[in-house]
Amino acid sequence: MLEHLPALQVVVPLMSAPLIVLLRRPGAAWLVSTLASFAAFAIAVALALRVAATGTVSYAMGSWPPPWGIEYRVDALSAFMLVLVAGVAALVMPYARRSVAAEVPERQVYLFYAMYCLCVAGLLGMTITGDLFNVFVFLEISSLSTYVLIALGRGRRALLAAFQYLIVGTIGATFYVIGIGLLYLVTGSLNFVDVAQRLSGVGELRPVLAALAFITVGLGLKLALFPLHQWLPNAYAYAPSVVTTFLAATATKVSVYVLVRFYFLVFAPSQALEGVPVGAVLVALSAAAIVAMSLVAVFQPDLKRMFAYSSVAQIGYITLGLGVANESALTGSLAHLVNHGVTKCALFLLVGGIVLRGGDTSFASLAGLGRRMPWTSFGIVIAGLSLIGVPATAGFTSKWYLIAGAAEQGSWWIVALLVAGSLIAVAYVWRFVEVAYLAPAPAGAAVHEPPWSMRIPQAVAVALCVVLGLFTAFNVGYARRAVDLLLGGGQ
Amino acid sequence: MKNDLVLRVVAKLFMPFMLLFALYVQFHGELGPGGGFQAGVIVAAAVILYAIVFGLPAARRLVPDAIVESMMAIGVLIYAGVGVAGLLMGGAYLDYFVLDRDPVHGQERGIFWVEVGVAITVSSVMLKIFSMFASRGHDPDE
Amino acid sequence: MMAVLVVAVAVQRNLFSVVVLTGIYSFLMATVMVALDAVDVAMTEASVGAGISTVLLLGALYLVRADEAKPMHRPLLPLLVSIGVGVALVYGTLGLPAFSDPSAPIHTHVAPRYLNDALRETGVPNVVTAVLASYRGFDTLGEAMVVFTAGAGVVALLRRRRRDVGDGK
Amino acid sequence: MGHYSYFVTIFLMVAGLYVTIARGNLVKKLVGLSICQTSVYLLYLAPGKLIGATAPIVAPQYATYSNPLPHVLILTAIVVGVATLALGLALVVRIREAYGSIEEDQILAEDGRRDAAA
Repeated sequence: MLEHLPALQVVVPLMSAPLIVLLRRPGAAWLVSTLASFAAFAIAVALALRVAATGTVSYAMGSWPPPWGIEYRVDALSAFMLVLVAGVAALVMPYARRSVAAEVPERQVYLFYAMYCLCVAGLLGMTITGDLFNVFVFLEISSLSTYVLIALGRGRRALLAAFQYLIVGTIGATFYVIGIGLLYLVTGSLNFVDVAQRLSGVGELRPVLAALAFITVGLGLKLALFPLHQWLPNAYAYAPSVVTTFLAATATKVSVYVLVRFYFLVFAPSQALEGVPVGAVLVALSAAAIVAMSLVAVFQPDLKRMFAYSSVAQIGYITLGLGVANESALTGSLAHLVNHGVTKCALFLLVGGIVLRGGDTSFASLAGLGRRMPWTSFGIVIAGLSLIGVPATAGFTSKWYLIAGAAEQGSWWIVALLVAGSLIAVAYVWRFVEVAYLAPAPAGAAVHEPPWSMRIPQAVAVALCVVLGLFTAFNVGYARRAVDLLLGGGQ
Repeated sequence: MKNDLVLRVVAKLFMPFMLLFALYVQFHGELGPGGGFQAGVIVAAAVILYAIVFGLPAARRLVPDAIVESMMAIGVLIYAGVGVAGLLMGGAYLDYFVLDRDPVHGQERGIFWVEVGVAITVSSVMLKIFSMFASRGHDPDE
Repeated sequence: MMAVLVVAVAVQRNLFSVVVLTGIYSFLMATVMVALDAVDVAMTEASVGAGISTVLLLGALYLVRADEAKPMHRPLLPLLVSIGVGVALVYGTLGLPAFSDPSAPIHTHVAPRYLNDALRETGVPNVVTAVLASYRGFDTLGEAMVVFTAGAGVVALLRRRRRDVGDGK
Repeated sequence: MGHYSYFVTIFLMVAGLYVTIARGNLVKKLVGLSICQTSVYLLYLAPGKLIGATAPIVAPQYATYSNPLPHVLILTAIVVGVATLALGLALVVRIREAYGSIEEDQILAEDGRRDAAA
């Protein structure tokens, strides 16, 4: 059975969704999706170990050899992402039980878990597949389930946020289809590896360039690349806490990952990009994202919205490293995928606890939170330090590599910009500290923390923010190996 | 429309032919155009026609809501189950070669069941979506 | 003909007409698909695009009962974006092989195996069915899942909650 | 014929995209979106056609067939399109019930008023 792990990675969460709809009971739904996400995590870890030991694993669906059939391909890069996605999915589940019960109407709970499983399966499928069109199919599974998950949030603004995301997401997916259509027309193939090989023999570069543009914009819409990010703050702010956590930690990251694969494993080896200033454009957009979105975050009246804007800024750090594209910067980018994923996971888990107890996350209602929810506030501060990039936290390591990468290239303005971004992050994290610890608590407020089932996942996520900062071997080591793969052209 | 005799008779007459045509499309899909998806849509269209002429409650008596919802899940489970069967019989996921001693026959068998799964899911989902929209307007559902 | 229809859809503000025009558009599209030898796709487009989509749009229109308001601002930016996308596509497609060029990569790579061997390998003469259900069967599983997601999602969005029923309509 | 088929496709697609992003009416946006998606189908299907070929259903009397792979991909895309449309319409219905309007401008204005009041 071990050689079938690549298929099971996606099939297990995929099949649990219809199972949940058959069962229809909230408790059973929670149990099935918890088991599925922990199984997916175990499979992801097993796959990562196997890739580390024996190299890239290729799996032919239906025994049809690629490029005729659909290939599943686990290499150092995708194994890394699988562990992140499945790990966050599993971490969130014990927490979800209470949080979802509080935020989603009871009759909808089992459908919520079904959608959650589909979303997890969609993201895992996008990560593991080696087929261009299969990426689109799983992109749509994850997107459609995401729209529903967002719309299940409280209040009518969640509906509008979901609708706007639906429009933007569908345009993004359509652009992606146009992009791979153009690639298909010039290569005749849909398999990542095969397309990359055949592209080097293509004489006519105009369709390839257009494909690059459409794929970049399409995925840019999904990963909230500045200035294509407008859907994100509302979606994150009004979605149920569990959904915000999961999306912030994984969904945008998977789109970044797909873009990385296109840039470094499809376009770069074919030399189709020689002389096209993709890197420079990415760097410019990322720089704008970091400064502008961090500043916007400072002035948000609501904690959840503030972290949403901060996400757009942090995605800027990741794409910045892709634009600089030397070894250190890429290592920083990939490490930041995980580090920021973990940090935002911790933050939104903690914010979800506040929603459960207080229901409101506007700064006005958070006064004196340090006394009412001491652990939660303490956790937000620790994760906030990681967001800033203070030494000995996860955020520090990846930013360090990004700065090193920029310095190697002699782009001192990028170094200055990265530091400036962190300083602005200090400002917005300080706003929370000010409100939670320095403002007086309303009279008669007692200590009221969320239940243990939620505090343990919160504690694990916060601890990871520190552990990944102290022991960098795991995260950076893995990122390194993935970078070798990328710069070596997939060999 | 519920009281229009012509419509009612025509609709009653049409139903069996539409369902028959759906079956034809379903099983002829290997030889000519058609397949599970198209057949599923035709089945759904037949029931939707019934619902429009005789009213939604009548259609609900014909095919109860809970069954439709379960069918959505059962269809995809059949499809994914064919894949698991491939796994259990020693092949890759969705490997139809191993479903029979003769590989080509195994392929035919796999394709047949996969198309059945698609038809069930598509017809029940289309029906469900229609009835969700239709019931939102007037009667409080369930 | 289709271009005229699309312009009509863009200009028309009565949403009912828009839906009917879209249905006609889908039927025309299905006709074009038959001309392009894509009979399976044409059948699906006719039943889904012209059939189910129209029913759904009409059902939704019945529920929302509204016409389109006059646009409040000048849509200059969207116009520029759309034209930019169009120019990018024209630029890209100019480098593609001409219509019906048998030496184009899509006719010489991957597809020939389907056409030559599908009958022998799967026993199914309709190559589209063979590719759909077998060679790329996993895509189709994903497709069935997308349909399932939409069905379950619509239920999640539109099923009345108990207290809504209590409100009585 | 040359590239004529591509240009028709592009015109349809751009028109759909324009309707989607320029119009404030939510139903109209969805219609534009589906036109945009439908035209992309042609981008795949038209190049798959060979003049003189038949539909890809193997029979002894024919020798050349049009390319079946785009057909398969587009079948999937059509299904995805209708799934998106259904979800989008369900959201529109809910939005209409919650806000009493399906014009984006009015809805945003109402949210703005609510914020100002709070």
